[in-house]
Amino acid sequence: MTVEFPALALILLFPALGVVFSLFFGRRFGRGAVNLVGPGVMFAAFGVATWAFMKLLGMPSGSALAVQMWGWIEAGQFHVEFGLRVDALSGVMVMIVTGVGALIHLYSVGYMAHDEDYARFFTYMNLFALSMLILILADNLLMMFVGWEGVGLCSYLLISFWYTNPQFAYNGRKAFVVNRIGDAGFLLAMFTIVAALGAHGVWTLDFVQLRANAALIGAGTATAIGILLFIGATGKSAQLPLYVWLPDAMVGPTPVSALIHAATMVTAGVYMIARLGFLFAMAPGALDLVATAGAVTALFAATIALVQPDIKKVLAYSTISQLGYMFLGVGSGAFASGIFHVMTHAFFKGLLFLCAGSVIHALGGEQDMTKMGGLRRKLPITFLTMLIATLAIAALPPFSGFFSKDLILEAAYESGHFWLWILGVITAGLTSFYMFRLIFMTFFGESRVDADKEHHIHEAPAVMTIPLIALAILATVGGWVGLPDGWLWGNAFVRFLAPAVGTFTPAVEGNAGVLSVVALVVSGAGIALAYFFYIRLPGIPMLLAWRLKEPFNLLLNKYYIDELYNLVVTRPLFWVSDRVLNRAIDTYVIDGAANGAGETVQSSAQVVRRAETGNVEHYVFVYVLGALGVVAYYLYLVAHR
Amino acid sequence: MTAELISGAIMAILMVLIGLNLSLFLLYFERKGSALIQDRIGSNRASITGFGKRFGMPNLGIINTVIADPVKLFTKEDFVPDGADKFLHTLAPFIALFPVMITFVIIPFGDTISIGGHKIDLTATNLNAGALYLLATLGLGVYGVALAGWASNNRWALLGGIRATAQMISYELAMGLAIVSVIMTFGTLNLQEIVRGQGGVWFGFLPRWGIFTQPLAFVIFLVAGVAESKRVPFDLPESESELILGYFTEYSGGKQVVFMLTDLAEQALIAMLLTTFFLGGWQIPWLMHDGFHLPGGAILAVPALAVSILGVIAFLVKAVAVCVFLGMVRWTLPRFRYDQLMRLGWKGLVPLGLFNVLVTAFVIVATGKVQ
Amino acid sequence: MIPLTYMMSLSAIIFAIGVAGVIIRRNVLVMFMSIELMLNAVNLAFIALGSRLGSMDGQVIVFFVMTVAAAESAVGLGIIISVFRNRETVHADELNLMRW
Amino acid sequence: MPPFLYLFLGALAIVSALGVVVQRNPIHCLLSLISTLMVIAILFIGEDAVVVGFLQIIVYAGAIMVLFLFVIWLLNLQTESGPTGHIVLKTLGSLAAAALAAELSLFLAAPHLQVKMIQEPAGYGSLESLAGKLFTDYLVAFEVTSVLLLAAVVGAVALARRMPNAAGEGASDPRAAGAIRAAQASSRVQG
Repeated sequence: MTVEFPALALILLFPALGVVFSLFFGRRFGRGAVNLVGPGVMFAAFGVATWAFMKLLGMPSGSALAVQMWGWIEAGQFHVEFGLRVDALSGVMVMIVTGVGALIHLYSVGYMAHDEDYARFFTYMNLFALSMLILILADNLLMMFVGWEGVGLCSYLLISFWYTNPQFAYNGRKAFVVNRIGDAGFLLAMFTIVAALGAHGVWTLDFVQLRANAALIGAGTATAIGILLFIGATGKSAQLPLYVWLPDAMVGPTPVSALIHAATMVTAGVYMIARLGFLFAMAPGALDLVATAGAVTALFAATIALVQPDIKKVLAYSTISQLGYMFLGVGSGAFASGIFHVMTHAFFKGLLFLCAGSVIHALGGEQDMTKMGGLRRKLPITFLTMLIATLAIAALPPFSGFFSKDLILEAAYESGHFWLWILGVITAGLTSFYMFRLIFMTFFGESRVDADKEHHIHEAPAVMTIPLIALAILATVGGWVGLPDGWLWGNAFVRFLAPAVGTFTPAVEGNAGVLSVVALVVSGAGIALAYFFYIRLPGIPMLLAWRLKEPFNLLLNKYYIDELYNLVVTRPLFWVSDRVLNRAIDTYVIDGAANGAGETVQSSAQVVRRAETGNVEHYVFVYVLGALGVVAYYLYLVAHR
Repeated sequence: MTAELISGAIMAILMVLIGLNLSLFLLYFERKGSALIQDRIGSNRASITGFGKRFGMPNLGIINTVIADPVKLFTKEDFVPDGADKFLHTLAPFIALFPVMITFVIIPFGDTISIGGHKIDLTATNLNAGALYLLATLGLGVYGVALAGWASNNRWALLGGIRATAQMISYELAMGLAIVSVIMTFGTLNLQEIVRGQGGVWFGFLPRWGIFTQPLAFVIFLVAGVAESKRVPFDLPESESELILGYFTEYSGGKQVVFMLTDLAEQALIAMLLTTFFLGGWQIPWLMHDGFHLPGGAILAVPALAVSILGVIAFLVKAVAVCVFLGMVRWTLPRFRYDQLMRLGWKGLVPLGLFNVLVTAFVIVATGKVQ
Repeated sequence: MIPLTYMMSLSAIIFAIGVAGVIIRRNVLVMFMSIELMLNAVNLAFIALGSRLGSMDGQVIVFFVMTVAAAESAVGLGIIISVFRNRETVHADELNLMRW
Repeated sequence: MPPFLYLFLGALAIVSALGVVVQRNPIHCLLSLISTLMVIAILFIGEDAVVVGFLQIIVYAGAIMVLFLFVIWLLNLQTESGPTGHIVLKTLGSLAAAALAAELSLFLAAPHLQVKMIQEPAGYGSLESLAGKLFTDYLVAFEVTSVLLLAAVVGAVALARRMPNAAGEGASDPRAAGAIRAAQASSRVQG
């Protein structure tokens, strides 16, 4: 059942107000006001979201809150409402976005304390929150697409926030362009859906009705739609082959990386696939594609993350790999598990980025891990929270990551993708390795910090540490809502989500205990290896790097993927547009047409201009003749009837 | 139908006569009143017999002004300067006089009286669009002076004509605005209705005259009216010291009489309009159809016919009083400079008038009197 | 009431006279007057038809025509003045700068 | 309106309209135009368009024509010689105009144009009815018109202002003529 709940509009209204305020009055009212309003609206939105979520919990399973704001598009039978809808799925997402978003906004107050452009920053941040919330709350695909584009825009704006640096601006453009490719897929998918349903006289993009009429779509069409949607998702969620923008996106301010490129936006793809799960359920081919892409991406990114020296780069690749996990989860048909990992990941990855930010903040912008070390005494809170987050991402019980990742791997196995499960397990090991490598290189050992930076290393202010602590708690307990079945309350999360995204039906029976133990062991092995490498025998990494030079460089240079794309896509594109379009078509065809038209007009004008005697009498005379003609015609008409 | 026509014609003639007589009174006041104000004796030579003084016959100057002046002027040569546009030169005075004369007919000078069963409205033409008619005729008043100035092929005359035209048009605007606000207050264009609307009292004693409902409009109308009739302090068009006699420099004889008559008649007209719009026309304070309702609450009955007649008398008295006032103004104030005149008109009266209209509109809407 | 045809014919004739005026006269100002003539002819037609059809719209349109005519003559005469100031003439056949 | 009156007025209108065209002296043309306008105004009133008729007198005769008068004075236009230049064209043109008049009357006399009379509602042509239309159906147009008038005032001022040039002539009289008249006309209409 669906209940009218107008308060949902407030969730959008508050960030919108924040945008307006920061945009138009931010400078005038000064930093204090902006620092108050920017996070304030997010907390307000979080409050409303909590209210709605509680109401939702109170209602019987499978029910939803909704509000129709206004009719948006009316074209024949096809019409789109501008409506919001909160069911279990979007409820969870909304809680994540507003909650984590609010914390990160609060953190930003401290992080951007020394930046001149605070007003612009919070404008973009609130705008992003607004778009993301639209994306989540949308009750139809088109509106979701609006949010989809909005978050893309904000991501671009925020990546190139420090636009004075051309490299940063370039990275922003790169992210935008790559996202466009995915968006094209999304759009095509939408068109296909409309066409496919329209053929049966159903003109709608509304999720509920889509679900109701999904049966009308043939399997083949469904597969096509699924693949297109998947392309869209890869663009937004940085999966192979469209992941290249995410690592470069790290040039943005760290809170941005935490909010957009870890916690919320990049999970939009997962959310979208889960939201349209009923379509994918009809297209197993597409699902397999998703799962495979997810697993491969996970492993691929994890390997790159092994050797990266830049702390944020490591986290970026780890994000990609974790997203791969989520795709693996939803690809295996366990949408709830995917979303579960989205949630836990939002907690611990957001936390990781914030900690990294606090480290960078403390070191005055230093991001190279080889220039860190021994910070655990200087930054105790950061160290502790980051350790918790690392344990969570390394999927050690009882931290949140364990439960979600476990579910995913289990689903991957039980859905019959044995090899993908293997990949997932290996990735788990790699994950714990590179994460602890990060921890050890940053916080343990002797300090390698530049002398000039040494002195002003300081723990971040409270406004930054409070979010860290809050997220740390969440990263710890966040997973407990989804305990393995049979334990205390069992997997409440999946049960809660089941009506919205359907339940996972195993294809092959697997022993959950064994699977999780295997994964656990591998993770532990990773940690041990890391400890061995970076605490016990710090020489070994160099040795390995020297011995296995080629693989090492391969990893260091991220498999030369950027160069590959540059060679395969960018160069030819430039060549075509320069040689063919510019020099040939533009010069001869278009200019020719334009000039030709001009010359034609001119030459004909040479003839016609004789009529312009510049003498009023002539003009009037001609006009009178014309009038005569007209009236004569009417007289003729009158006469002949 | 015919009866109405006849009565209308009669009353029209009556009205015109009233106007002319007022003009004559003004002429007289020009002479003796000015003398009185300026402590002169004034014109006192001519009298009926010619030896008035000797027989100690009272001589109020009536004779000179009402008879001797016109006779003198009419007997002068009717001179048309060389190179003048003869036709227009002759036509101009009458073009000037015509609108004034035809304006008299819409002025109500009394309440309806019933004679032998006929109910007769004591106004020549009970025009529903009376105020518009008034504005139209006022607008036409320009042409006489303009053409006079142009047709008599004389620089001073032309200058006077231009001045007169600009002045009259500018002040017509202010006057129109004042009239508009009056119309808005009484909710009708019909002058008779406007006068009726001014009957009755407020708080038991204050008569509902326009001067009390629209004081600002009254002031504007007064000033603009004086300017309309081109009298001191607005007599720039005929200021002797600068332009010999303004637009009728080149006029003599009968035509000059016509022009003078026009001026006086205009003044009389302004007086009557002031009376009609702001001084309650033929209304007498506290006098209802059945008699006086004094503030105390006492009532002394008056027969209906007597009421009507009293009304007519009241109208005439008020008109004469206003005429006297205008004359006194004329002999009291110095003359404006032309730019001062224009500034007063465009920067003073017009904005004031607009403001007044605005306020009136607000009040009307606020009091919900809008239909 | 006067037959409609008469009114219309009257307005047609006045209109034609205005047209002729614009063609014949060389004085821009008089041309302008002729244009006003045409406007009034059309107004007459509007009023006549309106009263025949018992609708006020004709009168409203006439009202607007008057307003526009006021604006138009204000601006037009301003133009004439400035033209005269530059070219020392108001004769249309001497004002043919706008030719090829 | 009795027929004889119509005939008289119509003849008067045509004669004075011709006067506009044929007279040599601009002032005389102007006077003929004014008389045409007055006659047409009377015809309006005869057609029960009382308010519009008076407005015609107030606005056209009272304001716009004075504006013309002023311009004629300002340019000091004299009696002009007979029609010169493009004589052929002009004769042809007047012939064409005559033909146009004939055609129009023929066309308008055509039976199909005989609209069936609709009885005028009570208060037809009164200020109330006009204002009712103006402030309900035509409100937007009305407001736009006021903007137009404002623009006209500004335009007239801008056009007629004499730029303070090397000769050092002041900018007084033409502006006075242009601006004051324009403002006059416009406020007249609105008032």
